[in-house]
Amino acid sequence: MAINWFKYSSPASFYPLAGRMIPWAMAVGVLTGVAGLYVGFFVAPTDYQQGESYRIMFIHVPAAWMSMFTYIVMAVWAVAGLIWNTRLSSMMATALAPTGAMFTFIALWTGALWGKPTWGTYWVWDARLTSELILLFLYIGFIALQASIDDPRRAARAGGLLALVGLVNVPIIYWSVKWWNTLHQGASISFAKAPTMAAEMLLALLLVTLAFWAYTIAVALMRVRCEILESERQSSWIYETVEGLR
Amino acid sequence: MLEVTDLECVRGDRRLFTAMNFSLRPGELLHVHGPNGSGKTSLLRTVCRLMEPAAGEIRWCGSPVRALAEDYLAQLLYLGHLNGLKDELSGRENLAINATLAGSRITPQQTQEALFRMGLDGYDDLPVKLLSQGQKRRVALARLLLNGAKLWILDEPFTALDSVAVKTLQAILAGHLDSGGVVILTTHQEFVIDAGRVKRIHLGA
Amino acid sequence: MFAAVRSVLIRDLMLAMRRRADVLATLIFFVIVVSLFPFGVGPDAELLRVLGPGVIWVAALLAAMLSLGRLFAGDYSDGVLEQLLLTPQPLAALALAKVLAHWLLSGLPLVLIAPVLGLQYGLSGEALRILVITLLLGTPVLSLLGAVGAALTLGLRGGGVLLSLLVLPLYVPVLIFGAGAVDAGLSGMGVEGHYSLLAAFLLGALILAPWATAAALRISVE
Amino acid sequence: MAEFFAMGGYGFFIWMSYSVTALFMVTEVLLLMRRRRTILQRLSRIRKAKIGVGHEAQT
Repeated sequence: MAINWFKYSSPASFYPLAGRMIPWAMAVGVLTGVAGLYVGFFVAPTDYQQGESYRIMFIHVPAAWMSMFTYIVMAVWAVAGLIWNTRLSSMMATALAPTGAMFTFIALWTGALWGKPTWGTYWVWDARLTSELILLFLYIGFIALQASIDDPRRAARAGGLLALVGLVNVPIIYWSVKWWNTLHQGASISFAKAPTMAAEMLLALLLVTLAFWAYTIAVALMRVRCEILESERQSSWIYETVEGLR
Repeated sequence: MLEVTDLECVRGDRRLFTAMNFSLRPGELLHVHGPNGSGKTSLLRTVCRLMEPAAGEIRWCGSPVRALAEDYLAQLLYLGHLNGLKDELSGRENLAINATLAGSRITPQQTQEALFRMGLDGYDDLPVKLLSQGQKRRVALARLLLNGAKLWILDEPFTALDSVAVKTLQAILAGHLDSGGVVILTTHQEFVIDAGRVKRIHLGA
Repeated sequence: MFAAVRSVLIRDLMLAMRRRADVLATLIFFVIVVSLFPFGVGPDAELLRVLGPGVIWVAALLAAMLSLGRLFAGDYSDGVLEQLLLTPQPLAALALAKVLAHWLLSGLPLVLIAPVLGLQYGLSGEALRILVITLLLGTPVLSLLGAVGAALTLGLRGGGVLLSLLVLPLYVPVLIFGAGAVDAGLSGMGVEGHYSLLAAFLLGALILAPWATAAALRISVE
Repeated sequence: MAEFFAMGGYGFFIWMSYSVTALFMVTEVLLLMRRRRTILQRLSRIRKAKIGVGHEAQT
């Protein structure tokens, strides 16, 4: 604790750094997003089985990936905050949660809209949709717990513990749901194999994923800056650093 | 015996106190006073390790309490605003469970004597919920007589006590100081302790 | 340490005996929820036989939710929890004692009454046997995991709803394998796999949950 | 053009997916910008209040 081994672990020095990073992350996000959509809509060929409807994949799959990655990253920040008692780590976790929940919802929403033309129904108790739904509940639980605690330190630590418990449970839940699903559904609707992945499709997927990553980073940094401003309103550096306060 | 250095306490986003320093030798009593909301209870809870200090260190007999962990807790008796009694259980049952948890063996005879000293003879079998506020407090204070702890941390121990009970408590505190114990307490009331040495800390503006 | 664990356990059981209405309320809630389902889905015997295990399991989850709110709330409001934190005993062991008391008071009664409710749903003797064994293995997991949530939501506004939100998603694996066992047993797929998985969940929860509960209690009492 | 938007009959599903995603992402950014503005306004009010009373910003 004695050595400040990472200069930017203090909110005062992280705040301006984050401010400089946001425009870059946003720019990367917009550029890769536009490129991904272009490849997805104009370069990638029509799928011979699903027709055009498979193009939902270009947001569904990246959103689903994001939802899971973000949960893991969020939990790691939260647990780091719990162990080393660093405010900034916990703030990062808090800042990531709403965006993660949003991508989880998008994955569910697009999954349903993809399911209708593909399987003939908006919702199936497919392993992926089901575990995505539970993941959404986990996100909401984390957000709701932190929202109902007034003391910021308790909120950070309680969130860290909950995220840790969730992190241990996520693989178990995922695996249980998968097992449950294969038992009840058979392998009739495995659609990972259905569209033979053309190189252009893969490129579009990767570009959109990159865009979502950049977007998540930008938005999380924006939110963390708000958290810092709210929690440090007693510190003088806020008044010296922040533009627009003079 | 107890040393507190550079202690800082933050509650919510309020900084209650910074750079708090004091040390207590055997037979010393620390009286913490100050207006409501000045952080008296937080100081006591921090010394008990119920709250994590924002900065600073607490040492017991030379070792940091963080490292001593349960060995420190075995030396400590805390009485907060809440009595820590189960309403449905009688005073005697409450004290027996408390003693078991504190790791000390006591006989029913000792419990009886402690309750008698607190002026609760005849009330020992009643569920605590039937007692008055002052009687409940006295049951909680009877723990002082049944515990081998060296360090007593008492948050407003005199509240709700009548003058007889106040005198008894003063005598109990004096006895503890005489036998080399240490006491930290908060109170708004005046009290007289003939034994040991009384130190004072004032919190708040 | 064992003396302390035993005294916490005995104290909680004693308190429950002096406030029997609380224990009974959980049990009656369980019975009512299970008995309400046929009104919702119709009295078709075949359908009820299929639904039975799942309904009983879901009702058990809800009943556990109902009783978990009280697990630490009483001790929190009268200051006993502070005292528990300040005893020179490992807090995880004390938490385990409280969880055990909770299970004995609200889990075990459900297991015992479940066969009767299973009869309402026309479950066969074999199905009832499997159901009881899975409940016996699964309900302690509900108490153990629930204790973490109960400790985290201590003293928060909207604690009950929040608790369900935190804990119910974590119950999914237990629900899947608990309710699924009866199906698997009746269709001749063999039920040992389910038993061992539930036992594994129980073991895992038994090892990890008390520590998490203790950590959560420290966070909440601060 | 119309053919592009029809997406071989799947237009509804595709555009509902993409529009809701875009709506969410844009809304999130706008909400965050508004939140930041509100906080900054409050901070500057606090600062003015402090100066007004004659105290300097806390150190």
